[in-house]
Amino acid sequence: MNFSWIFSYWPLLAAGAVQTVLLLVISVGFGFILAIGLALAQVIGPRWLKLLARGYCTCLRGTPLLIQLWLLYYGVGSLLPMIPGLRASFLWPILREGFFFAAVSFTLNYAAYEAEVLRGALLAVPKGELEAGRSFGMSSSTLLRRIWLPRAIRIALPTIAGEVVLQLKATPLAFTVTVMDLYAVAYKVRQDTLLVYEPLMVVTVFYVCLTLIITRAFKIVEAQVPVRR
Amino acid sequence: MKLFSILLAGVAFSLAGAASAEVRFGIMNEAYPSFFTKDPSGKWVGWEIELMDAVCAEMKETCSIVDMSWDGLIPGLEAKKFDVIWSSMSITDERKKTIDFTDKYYNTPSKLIGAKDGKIGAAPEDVADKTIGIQVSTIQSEYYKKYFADKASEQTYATLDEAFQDLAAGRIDYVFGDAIPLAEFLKTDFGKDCCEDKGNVKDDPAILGTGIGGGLRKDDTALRDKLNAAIAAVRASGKYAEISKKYFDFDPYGE
Amino acid sequence: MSSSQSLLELLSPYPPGWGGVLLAGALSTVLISLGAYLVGVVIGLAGAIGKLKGNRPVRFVLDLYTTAVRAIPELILIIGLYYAGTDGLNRILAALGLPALEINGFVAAVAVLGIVQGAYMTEVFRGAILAVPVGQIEAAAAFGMRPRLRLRRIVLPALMPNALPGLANLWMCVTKDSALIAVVGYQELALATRIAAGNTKHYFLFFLASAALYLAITLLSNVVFTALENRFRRGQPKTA
Amino acid sequence: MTRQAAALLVEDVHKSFGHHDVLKGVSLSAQKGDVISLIGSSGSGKSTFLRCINFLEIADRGRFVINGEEIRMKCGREGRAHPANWRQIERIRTGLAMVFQSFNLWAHMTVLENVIEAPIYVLRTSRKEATEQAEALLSKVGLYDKRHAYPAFLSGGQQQRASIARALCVDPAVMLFDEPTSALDPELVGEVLKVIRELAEEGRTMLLVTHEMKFARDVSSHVMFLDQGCVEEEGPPAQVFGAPLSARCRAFTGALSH
Repeated sequence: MNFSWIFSYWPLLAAGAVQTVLLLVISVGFGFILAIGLALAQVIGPRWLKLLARGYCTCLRGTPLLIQLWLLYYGVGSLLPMIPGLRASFLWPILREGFFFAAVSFTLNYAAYEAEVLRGALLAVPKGELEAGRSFGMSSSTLLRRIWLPRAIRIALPTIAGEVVLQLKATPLAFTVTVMDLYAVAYKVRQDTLLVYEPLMVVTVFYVCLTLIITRAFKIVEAQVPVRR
Repeated sequence: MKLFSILLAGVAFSLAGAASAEVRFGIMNEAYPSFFTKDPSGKWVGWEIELMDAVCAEMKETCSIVDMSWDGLIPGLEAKKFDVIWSSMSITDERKKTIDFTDKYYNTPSKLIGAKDGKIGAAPEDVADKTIGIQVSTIQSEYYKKYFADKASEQTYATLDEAFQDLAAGRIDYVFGDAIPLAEFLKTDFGKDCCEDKGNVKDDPAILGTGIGGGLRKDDTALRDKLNAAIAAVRASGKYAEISKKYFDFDPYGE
Repeated sequence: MSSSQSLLELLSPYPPGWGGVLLAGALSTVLISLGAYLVGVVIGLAGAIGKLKGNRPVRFVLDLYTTAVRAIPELILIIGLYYAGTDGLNRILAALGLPALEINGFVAAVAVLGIVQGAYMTEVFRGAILAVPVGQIEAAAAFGMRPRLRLRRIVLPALMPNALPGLANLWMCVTKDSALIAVVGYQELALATRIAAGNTKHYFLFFLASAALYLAITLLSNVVFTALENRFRRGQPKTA
Repeated sequence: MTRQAAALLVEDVHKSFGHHDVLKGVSLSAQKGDVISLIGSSGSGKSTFLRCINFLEIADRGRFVINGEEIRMKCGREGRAHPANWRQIERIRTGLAMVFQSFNLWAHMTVLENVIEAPIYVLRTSRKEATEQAEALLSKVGLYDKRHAYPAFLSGGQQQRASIARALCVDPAVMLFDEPTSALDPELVGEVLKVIRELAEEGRTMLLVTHEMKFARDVSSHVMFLDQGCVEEEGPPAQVFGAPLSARCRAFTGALSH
């Protein structure tokens, strides 16, 4: 076992860790917002919207994230230069980055999984509680905002915690599209030093720690909004 | 429990089979045009494959191909999944710490290609503030560290093919790599439209000069000697030139 | 590659079309998934019984196993197990004076994914066994059934309705996780796609085609699992 | 009166859960054809006693002779007894078919499959023979037309009758009934008691834990009243229900028969 490389690579490792966390936060954050829309569309939307949302979830849950990522980065990315003027525009510095594509595809994928969780949770909210809200004269949107959605999120919290951990575990895929996340740094170290196991071990420790932090954080949040099950 | 372990061992052996006597060549499992690529019927074709066949014929050995990801080649060799890395791998001092090499069987200068803008040049000042795509763990990666690192930024790729893809998409400004595959790319429809040759970089024999050879386990000296003899014989017999003519209009052996 | 080549020709199942490569890749994805799934079921059942009935060291090892697998990214597990696994096995064999084994990519892929599946299956089966009414197992004991017979005739069939949703989910996971095997270089659907796309430069087309193939596998599996669930739930009244 | 060898002889059974002594030396002997009812308030230990006879609970101490065969016990840790040979227990269990309070029919099998399961897989009867026997028994308990239904689709009374048929199908020397009607709705109790009464009249040897006092008085040849883990009173039903010697028994039977 040889860990001396850590001394020369630690700035890269730190930068990689930041990228990993950033990818996680962005995809979970935006994905969650998108998921609320998708879940609501499936539960209370008109028929065509229901079908659309369900189709979206089926497609994204039915194909590997890796393929979605490649489709977006190499597939769509290869079509982008055909749009005239795009390369000169202010958007290009973002659009040329693998990070952008990774963040987008992780967000879209996370939203599909999270929407399924939220859909179940929305349906699991006892009808009586909603009727109670209505009986106090709440409008549909107030009811949704004040009672239905918060209640559903509380029901779904333990599952969401699991989904976030799964999402963290999916982030290393970003390295296949040139994102220098933590795993990519380990990969680079492995290429440079030809050490197979040590870099993997170091980043593994990081992922395990992050998993523990996430589960702990969710435990704390869950404890603050007790749900009787 | 005992029955279970016997069964398990049986399954492991029947599926895996003991190591056989043939010489197994490890090749990267993705396209590296002109040198090796898989055709739609699943057959390996290319200059390096034909050379391998010629060398095997010379050694009077039966040879087989094991394909593996680029970064899995050295671990795969160590884990005895195959016996020789035959995958356009440059002979470097860093790699020599872990594995052994045959004599070189080809060598190419290193060059830069980039988007068409009419500015030709491959000196450090030409690439200032640009992004250069480089295949991970190559001699170019070492060269970059020494000459370009303080001026340009680097984007690493697992395969050159991905780098070409991003160059065509405009995500990077240059690709830095072995001259032959880069020139091949510029010949495709794809490369013709977007990119052009920016020229060879200034040579640094300490980094670039050692050429490409077959990678071997350090203790496998018998195979190394046999391969070296076979490579020399293939060159001497004119077979080498014959194969090269099919693919290139120059001699890839270099100096 | 000439650009005049129509997209349909590129997808044709016969060379020089790449459709055959994709289909072969899809077949090997399904085979790897099936193999890994079966390995996972065996590990999962053994693990669940170990967790419920085993002594303290057994339970500790199993807890460590399931926790580690669930906390470490699949990609790292697969790469780590792939290299460390074969390396370690050969070192053990060498220590025992046996010749080195050449583990082919298929076996390695199945083993690696199977170990990952096994951890999740352990939890699924543990929960499902706990959900079998104790009385039904007790009744089997009262009729003189030996533990192994009880497991085979009563516990396993009775836990299936509880385990099936989890098992179906894991099957969907393994078909998609098998795409990660591409990173260590076994040619299944994802890698076949990359090779086809790399050779033809039609990235969008081939990734879309391969996404369609994965989706087809998923949808077909859904049908199979729905049928299975109906079969195993035939003893249960339908609730809304 | 010439008495044959006892079908079931149990002596001095002790059982405790933690520090709580549930059984403090209970004995019982049943001749062939006896119907013995165990009565007593909840927590008196009667169900535990029944479960100890089938070794679903392991008694801490006690001697068990079933059909003339003595169960070999060995002394384990903390002075508790353990069966020396589980194979022997498994063999003997088939002679002691049990009917549970909550039926415990196997939910993944039809009624018929439930009944033929033990004959086929434990007694190694042929499937054909077991099926014929099972169909006869199901007709007897009035469930022949429900034989291909799954338990969850049956009423409680039907399930309990199915579980009685299941117990009968191993042709047991002694049948153990653990509160067979306690989990049933009142209107379904009658159909189950009717089946048990028929069995008693056929001369089956039975051990019956029950709260149905009137039924116990009618069918039993012998009644045992358990209280706090001891046999407080036992004897012919006329004595236990009509003129009990113990005050507790009097209070109990009095309280329940009105």
